[in-house]
Amino acid sequence: MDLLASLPVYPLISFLVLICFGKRLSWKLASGLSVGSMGLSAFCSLLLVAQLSKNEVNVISSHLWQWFSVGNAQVNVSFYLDALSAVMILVVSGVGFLIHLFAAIYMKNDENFTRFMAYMNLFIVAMLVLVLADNLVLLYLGWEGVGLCSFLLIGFWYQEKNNVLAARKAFIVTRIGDTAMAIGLFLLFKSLSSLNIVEINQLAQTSGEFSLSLAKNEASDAYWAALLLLGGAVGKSAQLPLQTWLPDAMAGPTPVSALIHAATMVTAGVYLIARMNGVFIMAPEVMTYVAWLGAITLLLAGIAALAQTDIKRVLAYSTMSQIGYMMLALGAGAWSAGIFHLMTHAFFKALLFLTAGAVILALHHQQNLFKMGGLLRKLPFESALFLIGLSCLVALPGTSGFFSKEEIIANLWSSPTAGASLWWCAILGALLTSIYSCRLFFLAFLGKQRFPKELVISEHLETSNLLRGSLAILALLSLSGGMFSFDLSTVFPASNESYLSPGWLHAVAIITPFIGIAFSWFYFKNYRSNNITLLEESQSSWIVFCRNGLGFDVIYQLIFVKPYCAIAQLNRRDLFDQVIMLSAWYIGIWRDILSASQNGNIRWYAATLGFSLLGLILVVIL
Amino acid sequence: MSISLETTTSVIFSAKVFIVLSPILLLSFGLVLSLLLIAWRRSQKIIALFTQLILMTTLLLTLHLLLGDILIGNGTQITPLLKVDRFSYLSFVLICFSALAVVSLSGSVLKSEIEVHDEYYLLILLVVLGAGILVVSDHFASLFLGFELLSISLVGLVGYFRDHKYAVETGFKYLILSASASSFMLLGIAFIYSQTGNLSFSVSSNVMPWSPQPLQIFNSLGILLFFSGIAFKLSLAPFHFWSPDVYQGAPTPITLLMATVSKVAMFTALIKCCFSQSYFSNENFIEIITAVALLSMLVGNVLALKQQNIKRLMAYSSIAHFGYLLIVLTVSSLHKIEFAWQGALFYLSGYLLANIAIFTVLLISEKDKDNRCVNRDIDIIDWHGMFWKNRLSALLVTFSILALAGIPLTMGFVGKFYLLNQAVLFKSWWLISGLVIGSGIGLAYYLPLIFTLFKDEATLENQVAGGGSAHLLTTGKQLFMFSLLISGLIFGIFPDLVSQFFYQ
Amino acid sequence: MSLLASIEGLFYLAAIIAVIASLKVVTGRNTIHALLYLIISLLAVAVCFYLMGAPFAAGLEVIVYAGAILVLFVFAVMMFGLGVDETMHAPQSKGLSHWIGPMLLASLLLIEVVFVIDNSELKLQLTNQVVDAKQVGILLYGPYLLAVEIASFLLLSGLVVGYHYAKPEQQGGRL
Amino acid sequence: MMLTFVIFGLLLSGSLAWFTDNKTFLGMTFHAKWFALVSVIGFALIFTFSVCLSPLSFQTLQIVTQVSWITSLNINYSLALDHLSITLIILTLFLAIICILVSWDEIQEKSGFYYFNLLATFAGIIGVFSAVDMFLFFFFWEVMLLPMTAIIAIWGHEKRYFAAIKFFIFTQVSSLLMLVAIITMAYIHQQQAGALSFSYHHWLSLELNHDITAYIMLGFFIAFAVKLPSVPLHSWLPDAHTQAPTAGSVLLAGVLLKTGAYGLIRFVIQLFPQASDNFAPFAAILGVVSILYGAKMAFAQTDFKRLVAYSSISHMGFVMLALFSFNEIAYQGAIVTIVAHGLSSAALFSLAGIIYQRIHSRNLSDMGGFWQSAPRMGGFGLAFAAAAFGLPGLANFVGEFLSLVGAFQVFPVMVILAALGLIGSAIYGMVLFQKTFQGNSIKPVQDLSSRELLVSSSLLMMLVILGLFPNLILQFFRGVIL
Amino acid sequence: MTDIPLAHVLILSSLLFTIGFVGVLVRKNTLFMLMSLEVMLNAVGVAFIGAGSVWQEADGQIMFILILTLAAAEVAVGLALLIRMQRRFRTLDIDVLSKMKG
Repeated sequence: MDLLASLPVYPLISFLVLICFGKRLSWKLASGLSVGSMGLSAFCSLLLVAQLSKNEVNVISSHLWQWFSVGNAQVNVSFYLDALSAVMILVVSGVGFLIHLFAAIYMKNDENFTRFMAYMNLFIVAMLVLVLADNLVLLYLGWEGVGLCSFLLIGFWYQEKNNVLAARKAFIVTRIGDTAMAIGLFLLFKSLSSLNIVEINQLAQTSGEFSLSLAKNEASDAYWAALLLLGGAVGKSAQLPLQTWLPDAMAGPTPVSALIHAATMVTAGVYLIARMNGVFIMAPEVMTYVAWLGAITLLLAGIAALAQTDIKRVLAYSTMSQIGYMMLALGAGAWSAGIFHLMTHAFFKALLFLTAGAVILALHHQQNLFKMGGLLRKLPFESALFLIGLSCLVALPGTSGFFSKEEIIANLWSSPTAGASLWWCAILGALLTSIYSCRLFFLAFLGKQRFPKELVISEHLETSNLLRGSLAILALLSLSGGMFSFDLSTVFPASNESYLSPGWLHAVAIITPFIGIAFSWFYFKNYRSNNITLLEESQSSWIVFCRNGLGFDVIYQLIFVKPYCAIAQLNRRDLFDQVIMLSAWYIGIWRDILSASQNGNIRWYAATLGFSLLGLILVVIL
Repeated sequence: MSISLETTTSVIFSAKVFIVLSPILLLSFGLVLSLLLIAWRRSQKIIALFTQLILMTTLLLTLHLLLGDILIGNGTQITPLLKVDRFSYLSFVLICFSALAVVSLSGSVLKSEIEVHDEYYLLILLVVLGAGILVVSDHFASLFLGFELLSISLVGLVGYFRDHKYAVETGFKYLILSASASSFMLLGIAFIYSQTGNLSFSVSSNVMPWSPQPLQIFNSLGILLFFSGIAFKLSLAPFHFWSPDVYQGAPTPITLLMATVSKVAMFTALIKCCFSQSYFSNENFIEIITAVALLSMLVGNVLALKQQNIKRLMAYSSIAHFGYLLIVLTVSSLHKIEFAWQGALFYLSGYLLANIAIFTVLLISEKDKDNRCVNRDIDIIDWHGMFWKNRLSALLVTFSILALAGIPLTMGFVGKFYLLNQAVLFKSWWLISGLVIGSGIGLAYYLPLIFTLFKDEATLENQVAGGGSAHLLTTGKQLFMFSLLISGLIFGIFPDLVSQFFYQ
Repeated sequence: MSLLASIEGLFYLAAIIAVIASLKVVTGRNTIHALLYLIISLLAVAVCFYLMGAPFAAGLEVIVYAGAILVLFVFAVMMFGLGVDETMHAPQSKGLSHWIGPMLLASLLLIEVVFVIDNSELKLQLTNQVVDAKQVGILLYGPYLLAVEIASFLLLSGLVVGYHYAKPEQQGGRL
Repeated sequence: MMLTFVIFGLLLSGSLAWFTDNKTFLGMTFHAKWFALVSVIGFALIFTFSVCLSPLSFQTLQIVTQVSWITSLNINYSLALDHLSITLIILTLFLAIICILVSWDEIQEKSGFYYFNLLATFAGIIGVFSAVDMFLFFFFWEVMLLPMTAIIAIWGHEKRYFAAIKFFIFTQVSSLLMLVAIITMAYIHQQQAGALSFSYHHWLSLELNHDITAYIMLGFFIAFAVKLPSVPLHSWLPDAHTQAPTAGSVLLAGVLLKTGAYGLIRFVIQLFPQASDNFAPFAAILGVVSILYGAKMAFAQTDFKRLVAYSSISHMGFVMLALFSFNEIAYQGAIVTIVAHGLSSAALFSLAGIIYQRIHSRNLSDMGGFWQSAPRMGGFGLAFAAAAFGLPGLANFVGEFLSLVGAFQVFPVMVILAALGLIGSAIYGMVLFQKTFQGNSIKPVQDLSSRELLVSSSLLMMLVILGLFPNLILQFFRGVIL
Repeated sequence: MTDIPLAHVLILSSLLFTIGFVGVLVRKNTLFMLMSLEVMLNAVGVAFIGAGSVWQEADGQIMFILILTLAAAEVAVGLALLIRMQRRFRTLDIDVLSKMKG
């Protein structure tokens, strides 16, 4: 059993054990098992990456068994590791491990602890399958698997109605994207008659009729395939127009938000596009769409983040906008930059979420920013970590976020599929990012303390140390993440890294965050002032509009959900059934008429003799 | 004229004729004997036994003739009036069998009354005689005589229990309606005769020099009137109105008699007439047949829906069944007649078995607690949950109803299969669709009846000896029912056993 | 010719009488009158028979039909004193309202039949050769022998049924 | 010969179970359920082994029994097997065991007669899957109907009589159309080959170029479309499924619907390639409509079983679409879908039965939060719902994926429409699962008993195994030319 | 050769027949119904005799004789029933005999 194949197996085993004997295990055993298995797979992935970088082989693959075969194309259960998936497994298993560690303590007192850990393990399994899959069907398996896990984890506290609804929403919205992706798969198979990722990427380049459009003003298969795949990506990683599920997904426990809705799953869409770069390159228009989608999401999410009151929702929107950056990068053809940002973002966003979780835990599950304040003094350690995270988020020079974001922005200006306008969008996004980050920080950590109760200082020392330890590692990663260098040139085509762009761009890009900070330092004065005891979030309709995610939910409710339910209600008792029953009713009427004619009167009966003769003679005559 | 004269001299006194005709002769002889018997001593037991004896011997004699080779070939003409062939005797076997069943079932009904019932058995014998004449008749005169013999005796039987509340009504309904129907038929015969100049079937009608085209409109008017008389007897829609009332009013065995003997006889006569005159080549006639058949299928089934009284239900369902059966009249050519006969006979025998079975159970359930037969209306509710009390009779009923509905494992299915074959051969898609729709509607009342048998006895009230509890059954009766069940099953699964006998 | 003409004249005359008489039968109130009218129409029909060259049938018509069968009616009427039709005085049967429907139906039927009859180029004429009793007898006791037997059974059954219905209850089984 | 033995053995043991129920012979009391269980398992083993050991390769249709039955019409009692029928028969026998286990405690009164009907139904279904004389086929087709109707009508729920009658009339009328078609084929054979024949193999050699062929094909098609069922002929199904007892629903959804699919494959498509090819677009449209309409109606329901019933309409739509795209991939997909849906819907219905035994209601609004008190049940519920909406890794996914991929080669647009069904299925799956097991718990229910655990886990195991190793089935259906 | 066309005879018979039929339809009195039946049968007889004399055969007359026997039997039965009715219902109104329906 080779190393690569064993990667998802450890979490799987732990999942099975937990789900079967969950009730009987003590906390120590359960957490030990799940975290241990994660550690094991993280270790294995490190080894694998080491192999990959050490010797010259740039691909490791392992074939388990043939799943099924579509026509002549084999669909195997087999894994494939190259630089790209190496980055991903590092992120998944590494960050995953840390978050498991955190979660083991964070969820310790929950009655369904084992079930929680089991889901987390299952998620990791699905995620690893997703990134390691060597064909699109297997990838789809992982894809749906992570969707299911996110559904389960969002609805983990299933007693509350809202969580249930949020979970349903998340699943169904992403499912829409998945369906688009499935259709894309059909199309790819039809035109390339293969489902293996590597083959597809090659065939897409070579086979002529794939890229060139059949007729004038008719799009090519490549165009449609790329578009459909983009649909899948958009659904998973919460980009326009399918972004609405992410903020609600914050209903889940905080580690879940950290792991699934910040670090790993939501970036699967980015991974998919990067994976299928061969197809996307054949469809430049779609690349442009990707870029634009990213940019718009980036801006809208930033604006929405400005108006949030729930700390986790702020982070959710920022996640959305950061993924917007990645999309932008991919659209611009800056593949490696996008992936790089994916990694760094995973680090610091996980850090942010976990820290926020710690804060929330300390505040008796108080998530409202306006009920916080002044935590800097109460929880210095957490606040420091949070600050680090934020600085990465706003890309202060030296932090990991800085490197990745700069690389993205640098590539935009001169990219054939992006261009200057998108560059400006990115800059504007950076500005927004810094502003909402400052607002968040001021509200939560500066200013006067606005919560009534006393904080809980986490009781057991060793557990709290563990918790803090995991946070610290994450902080370290997110600070130093920029130093990691990997070349994805084996995976991606040489992107046009031609810096013909004017020199002042860099300066602007670096300056932008500071402008934002400075602006908010003055604009949010009373958020940080120490003498205002309570702040009321302004209820101006504009703010509320932004807070509710710029009204997308309302529109979708109006356009899709309401009509569907309406039709369903309207036709609950099956139209066709009604029609068929109508005929039965009709026969019933005839039955009544005829049985009325059986009135027992002899003379009438004799008359009917005459009538029937009359009729039959007419039949004869005519 | 000339034909008839030479038949007088040559055929009428030959020994072959006596042998061939022996069943009918035996029957009539037995009739006279039983008259003498009555004159000698009036005892119900004796007369009943004697009647059964006569019927049995007639049955055996007919079977013997059938198995012998005397009936091979296309029939022996006995005077212009009668013509005996295999098929007519086959249906005569069916008639005798069902008459036997009727007689053996009647005992319990008659026991309840005080007087001695000689007329009853006499009349049954007369009915059978009329039926016998009908099936061998080859001439309008004999047909009409048989018809009337049948009707008049039945008039006597349907109102037999004179003090029963329905007796007079039933009798009058049957008398007046059948009399007017038969006068219609006679008028038709008269028209035909005035046109073709002969009253015999087997002289084919298109050899006559007088009428240029074989069947012109006036002649088909005659045929129509004639057919309407028979249709009345077969209670085909739209001549069906009398049948539910008379079925309901008549004593149950007599209802069975009407449902089986008279219908089989009339239908046989109809087939013989049509085939020998080759009416099926007349598109007018085919139109009429199709119209009547469709009407009967639909009307019969629709009327039976939601019908509570079981006798009426049976009446309606029999209307539908003879509608189906009319399909055999639409034969494409003369050499398909064999097949048509086979289908008709098979269907009839399946129908016969089912009816006998159902009416047997009906009779049982008419009995009240102390096993006296009160001649009362049986509604479906009285059969509520029969299965859990009296498994045998419930199974019998279920099976027979399935047979009527034409579900496999039963003869009814095979019969329907024959009919469909016929219809497909003739490409009469109208009839086929009528059959399909009709049996679709039919299920809507057959199934509830079956389900009633299976309902829980828990929800049972107002149920007078609901469907005759088992302990009331004599072993003989049980044996009879069991044999009915088994024979139905066997013939349903191995129809060859019957159809081989039809072919030979 | 004149003789023949007169034969036809007689025929049509008798026919008209028969029709009118039977109309009176159907519409009459008094039972006895109706019966007498019936007898008249039967006699008229007998005349027609004679003119159509069937003297034997005519004779039977007079003897059996008018002489025997209708006498049965008269007996019945006398036994129960059914002088006038009491049902005619039933409230809902006042006036001719309940005649209209049946008349309409019947007349339609008649029209259809007549239409058919003279639309179907019926060239046949009656002949004036007489089919006398001898021929009838030969035929009746030749080929139709069995018919006679069956007819006897028919009469028997009529007898039995009539007896069964008409016998009084009290004297149970005894004849 | 062995097949005949199995069929009639089932019938015989059924009647034995009926007569010996709760009777005591030589000290031991017989119980119909034990009798039925043992005999069914026995026959399943016998069948499996005899197929495995038989020298014939069932790549093509192999006649295993032929006896002359009705000589006057040249009708034979002839059974044949190929991989398709073997697969379906094994599925039937497996589900037969499930059915008996499911109705273990549910059926208390009249159990003897119940098990007789159950086994008779199995016998009929196996006959349908193996008969190659069309008269015989029709015979079994009807025979399987009777006990099924009895099961619905006697042991069903509140509106059982109506449901049973509806079910019976739909099937009967449509199958009469089929009978007419069969007879017409027989006479066409008489015209061409001289002799009347109802044999499937003889019919394959007919050349059908008359215009009437289309109508004959329709006669078959309608009968099978009713059984499948396909919109708009589906409306018997929700009632029947809802009113039937648990085992009845399992049987209906698991196997009875499959006879329709089987008929489409074996008769409509293979007997009338030309006609059905012309008809394919309409059939595909029907399939798509069934998929979408079924999904939508399922979402609208408040009755657990009714919801599942409509979902199976939707799934069978995939089969229809796949079959009529005449494509090997799609054909394989259809096969897998047939088996997978047999398992998953059976699982969901047994779950419904389990819940009904607990709370005596099928209404979703009476359910909720069962996970609290019955986590095992919840887990299985989730798994089965996931199977219903085609989660990869479970059998249904393979089937639907293959069907759609295959059909996409032929009808791209319709497949895109059909793919919307995936969303619809996700919606109703979610509704089903969440309304039952999530939300705040109304009343605690007792968790799965060991027997129920056995049933559910065996079904789930089959689903997972077929989901990960579909080649176990697919290997038999390679290179089928349609 | 008289020239009474057969058509006229037939028309006469159908005329009589119709009259009888009307009688059956409209008269509530059982006795009158029976008489109307007689009229109908008689009409049929006319038709037969006419046909017979066209073909110069005795068959027509024989049929007429048979009809005569039928009429006799019918009348016997009918009057017997009428007696029963009179005894039982004390009326001859046929409409009282409509208990069975549906």
